[in-house]
Amino acid sequence: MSILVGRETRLVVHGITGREGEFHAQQMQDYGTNIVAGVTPGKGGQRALHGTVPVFDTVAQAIHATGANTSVLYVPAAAAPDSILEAVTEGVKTVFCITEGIPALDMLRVVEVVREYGARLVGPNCPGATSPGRAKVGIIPGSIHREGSVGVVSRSGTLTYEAVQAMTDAGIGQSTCIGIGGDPIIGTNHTDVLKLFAEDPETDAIVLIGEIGGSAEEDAAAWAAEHMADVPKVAFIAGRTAPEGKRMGHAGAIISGGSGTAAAKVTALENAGFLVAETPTEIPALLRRAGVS
Amino acid sequence: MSILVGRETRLVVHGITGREGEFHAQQMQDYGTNIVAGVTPGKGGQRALHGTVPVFDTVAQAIHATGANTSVLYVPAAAAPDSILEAVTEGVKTVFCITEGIPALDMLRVVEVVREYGARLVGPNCPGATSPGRAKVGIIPGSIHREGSVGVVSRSGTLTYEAVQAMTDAGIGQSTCIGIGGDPIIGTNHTDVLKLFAEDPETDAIVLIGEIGGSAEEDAAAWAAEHMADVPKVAFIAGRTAPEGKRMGHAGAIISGGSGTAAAKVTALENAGFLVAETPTEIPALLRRAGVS
Amino acid sequence: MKIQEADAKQLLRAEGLPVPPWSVARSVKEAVTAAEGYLADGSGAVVIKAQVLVGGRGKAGGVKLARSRDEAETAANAILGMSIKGITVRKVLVGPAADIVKEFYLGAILDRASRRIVVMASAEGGVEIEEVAKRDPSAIHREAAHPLLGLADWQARKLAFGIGLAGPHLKSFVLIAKGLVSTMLHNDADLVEINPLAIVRERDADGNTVERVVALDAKIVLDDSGLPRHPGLEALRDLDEEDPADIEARIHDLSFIRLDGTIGCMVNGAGLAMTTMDLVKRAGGEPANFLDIGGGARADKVAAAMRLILADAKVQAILVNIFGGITRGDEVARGLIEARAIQDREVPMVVRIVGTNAEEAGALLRDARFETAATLDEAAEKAVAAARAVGGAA
Amino acid sequence: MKIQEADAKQLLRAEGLPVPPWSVARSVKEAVTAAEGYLADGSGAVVIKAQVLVGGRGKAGGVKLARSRDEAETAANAILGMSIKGITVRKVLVGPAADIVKEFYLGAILDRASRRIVVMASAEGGVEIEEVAKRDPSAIHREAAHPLLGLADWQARKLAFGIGLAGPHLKSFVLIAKGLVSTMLHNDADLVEINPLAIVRERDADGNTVERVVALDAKIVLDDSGLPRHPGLEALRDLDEEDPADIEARIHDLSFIRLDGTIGCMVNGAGLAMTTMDLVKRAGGEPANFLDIGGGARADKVAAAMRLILADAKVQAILVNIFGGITRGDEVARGLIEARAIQDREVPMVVRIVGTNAEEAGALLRDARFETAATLDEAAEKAVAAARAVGGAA
Repeated sequence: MSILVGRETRLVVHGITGREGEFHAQQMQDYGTNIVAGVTPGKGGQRALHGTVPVFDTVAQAIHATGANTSVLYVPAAAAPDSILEAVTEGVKTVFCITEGIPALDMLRVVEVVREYGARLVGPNCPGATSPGRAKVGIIPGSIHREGSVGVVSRSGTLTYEAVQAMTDAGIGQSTCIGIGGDPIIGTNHTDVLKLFAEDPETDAIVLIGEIGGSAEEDAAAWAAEHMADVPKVAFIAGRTAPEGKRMGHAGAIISGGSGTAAAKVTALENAGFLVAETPTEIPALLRRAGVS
Repeated sequence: MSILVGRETRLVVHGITGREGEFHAQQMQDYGTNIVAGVTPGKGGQRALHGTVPVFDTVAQAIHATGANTSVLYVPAAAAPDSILEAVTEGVKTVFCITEGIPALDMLRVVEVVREYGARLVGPNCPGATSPGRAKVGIIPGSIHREGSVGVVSRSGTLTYEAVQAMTDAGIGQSTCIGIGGDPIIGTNHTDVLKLFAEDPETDAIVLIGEIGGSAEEDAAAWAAEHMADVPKVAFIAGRTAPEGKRMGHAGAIISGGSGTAAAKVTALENAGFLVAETPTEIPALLRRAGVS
Repeated sequence: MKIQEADAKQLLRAEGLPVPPWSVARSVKEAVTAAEGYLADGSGAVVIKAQVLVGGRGKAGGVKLARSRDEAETAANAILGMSIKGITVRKVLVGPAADIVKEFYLGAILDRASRRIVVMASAEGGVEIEEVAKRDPSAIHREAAHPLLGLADWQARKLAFGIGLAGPHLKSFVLIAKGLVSTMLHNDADLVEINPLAIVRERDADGNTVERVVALDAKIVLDDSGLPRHPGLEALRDLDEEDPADIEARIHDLSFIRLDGTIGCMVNGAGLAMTTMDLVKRAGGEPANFLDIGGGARADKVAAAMRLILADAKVQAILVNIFGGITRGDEVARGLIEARAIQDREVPMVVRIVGTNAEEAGALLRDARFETAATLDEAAEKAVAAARAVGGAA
Repeated sequence: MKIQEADAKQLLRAEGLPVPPWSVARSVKEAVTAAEGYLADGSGAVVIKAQVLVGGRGKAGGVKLARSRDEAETAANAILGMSIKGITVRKVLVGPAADIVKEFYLGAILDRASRRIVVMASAEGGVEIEEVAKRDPSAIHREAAHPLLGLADWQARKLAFGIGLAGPHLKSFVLIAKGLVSTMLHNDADLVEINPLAIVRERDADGNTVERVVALDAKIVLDDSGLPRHPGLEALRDLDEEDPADIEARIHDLSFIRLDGTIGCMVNGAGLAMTTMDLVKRAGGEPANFLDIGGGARADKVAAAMRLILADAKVQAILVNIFGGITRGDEVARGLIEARAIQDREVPMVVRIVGTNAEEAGALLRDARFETAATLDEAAEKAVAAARAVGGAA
């Protein structure tokens, strides 16, 4: 098993005929991901990826013809909210939104509807997820992975690659690596992913990568302390030395209730039983110390 | 037991300081309904019904102070959608909206949010519900009832009174009588009420009163055929001789798919095991014939 | 409330939808002037359409093409003043005749069962959509708009692909379909219909032939309950076509529909009113009207209702059936007595009042020598018998 | 993007919210003219406020009252040109001084954790709301607006009752609170704040004293991602206050924040950029900036980033850290080589490129004699050492 993506993934690529979409679809297919369809309104009937993937005008057609169950979006910011809603309304249960630059208020509405339909949205502005040896959905380079049993969840893109590469170099493989995105409003947060890992029989340890700002890491720590007490847990927080107050307005600072600093997050994670790395390269050693073989 | 209203009802009356609200609140209290609070924004701190009921500015205050669990609305049409949303958002699980004249598109939005909160809305433009001997919520005259075990559900107001009076005169009592309202968009339909009656150990038979238009009665008949096969069922449909096409536009006629005539409804009900009365006064006799003692 | 085609088009245009120009003419002279203008602007022909709220004006000869000033005059002469389903045509819409490439149907309605706004599209436009629905239901494509978000782009696209309206017209269609729902939301409409929505050939500024998607006809039904918050829309009510009785009923907040029979009915509650009509019919009579005086009616409202019934010369007997809840029986009785005191003609009346203050009502009615009945069945039978006696005597 | 008070007030007014009049003056003369106008209209005094995007202008002396033309001139003279937190004041807002009865706080923000717009109100207005939050969290009342419906009347009323603003001002408050959220929705704002919202005493047309609720100050932060669909709002960007580096960074779509250290950093990805800064500090250095070149950066973007870093005279060494995913290492290497070819001054540079096309990048960098590093830790140490060498030499 793995979470969110795996051998059972039947992927539909939104925007497969665009430059980004085509490039990454090819990368995903090369990695072994089962891409069953593409969607580009107005280009239904074409075929993409050297004729291997049929393109449809609508998600409904794609699902009907191919049984697609997962969507990944490489569409412009102005079109992405509509594509997400099309996917979930038509019955797709897992949607990855790679697109960046979507207005936060659009996402506010989108996540509400996604919730109504009982679907899962990862992102927006996220690198996607890879279950090494099974499937990758998004833009994470396939080369950094190694099959294994550590679940990785992160707000960042390249920082995740850094951490995962370090693990792979040290011989520690991953069950699934997920980048949840750093936008203000995202569909899936750290805690949501921890819940999935907790249920996954093939995930034996977790790595949580966070950043300053907000309280998502603190919330995840609290959940893990209660529900993953016996699972080896390692974390890394970026931004220990970043100057405060560069983005948050008055009201934002109130809402976050004083939390959001790197120090607060590190303390919360340590109290919850995480070993917290000082650099991404320390992560493999801490995993070993926590009992990962 | 009974459904929707009963001895466990702790009622908050929205608009208790208005003419209608005060009159009917008094009637309900006289019947024995447990009115715990009134809500009129700006009149918090006053007391209503001869000082027996505290009035609050907000539903939150009313719930906090009195444990209210049911709302009934006697507020103007322009204010009713907001009051319904306040009630369900603050945690009221059952809301009766007596108010008439609410625009249908407002109700479209309201029922969506009511559903999100897992609450039940009866109405709008409905007479309410009475569980004889226990509580009455709304405007149904208390005098027409008799305690018993027949559940009554109806789209109409006075037609229901007619039917219930006939039952009472014939010595047949009711578990709960519910008027669901005849507006285009209502919170609870015939089928919803049948489901509640099916679960109620004190309801042994049902009377369904419908009207021409729409397909709610046909849907209820189909549900009852499957789930209430052994329950005595009597129905009455108003409008057998009403001329067609006086309200419905083209598209409406399409949506209803040819159903909606009295003949179609009577056939559907008979096929589902209902005895269908030709006049409201026939209902008691048909109940006896169906096995009600 | 139904509104006229020209008003519906105005609401669509206010929402940004493409609607070709039109003029409304109340006289042949106005119609001819408008036609001359369009013909002078380069239109090869104009279309002249009767403005009535009933359907079937095309079949009735209420829509004509004219290629010249004289043809326009003849057509306007023929249409203005004609009668369509009992309605006298008092105005026509004049506009340039479209060069139609293909017609579609597009409509949005409030669907009770699903509690959604449903948008429907069909490649078979310009014909009665019920016909299409009966003949080939699969020819109608449907999308339910989210109650809080309206119609999404992807839903509009799905409809477009469904009816084969893709390619260069896809974007226009998406804007029109979304605008249809916005029109509904912004005006509290129950129904907004464009039939036909058409691809038409036009000449652009450079004289080149271009195709675009436009609304050639429009139908809007407004939600009466929404009217109070759209004061501007109340002004679109077409009193020309309203029966004076309908206007009177609306003023007094009575729900009234005139029918063909001889037994006038006055009832509180729509369901009970229909039931009363059913029982009149069952007793061998024919109801002259549906009349619901609503809940809590006072004496003056009852008197107004009585005037409405008596204004119908066909009425030979009156059945009053009141189950008092909010409505107080004695108020109704007083209204009846008041009304009879000033009425022009004598019509037998059977009154049944039960429920709230029924005893007081009974006393008042007995004193005023009204004929009463205890049950609804009895009341219906007595009223039918009374009408027969009058009818026989007449 | 933060916008100036006057622009924020304009957006509130466009939404129908009550905002007293104001003028923006860029010179003492303009300020005096505006002040004279308000004083002549019957205001006993005017308020003159520095228009800067940083907080704390009141404490810095950037807000002054004036009761006469001369006082206004003195005040405008004092404020225009003064420096507040490093920003030179180039314009002032002039308006009639309000006769304040009571001040409140009202703000709406986008709350990440609850994924809602949260509206906050407090009876303690006119002061820093963080202070209130720290001292007495219960003094702040909160309501989360429904994401699809906005703030409901009942929620606005609840806030009003919570802060004791009831009675005659209840309706005004409800409209203002709802308008606050509409302002947010219509402009894609992350934050809309009125502090203070005030009950003020005014004279009506008949000279009677009346009270009303008005927005005396306004703060709006716009969502940068929403700007493309509000072309009019982009014009509100105050270039007066922007560092030329910020403008340059925005043009090239770079995320750049200047800091106080000596090690210039160029990284792809915000998380990795912060981590790189952390490791510079851990190695004993101080980062000169945060700079995220984003995903898929091409050579020209890399060159622009390098110019930005070098424009900072404090920079003594540069650390380039790229983990190629979408970004191709060879493109970055080419950009670095291009940038170095035309740069004015020599600064030691340590480059670490891994991931996509890292090998090609390595070859290019070796040929161009760049100092490279294999790991991030190593790169940080080398950069800090290089800066020390330069700093020691200087």
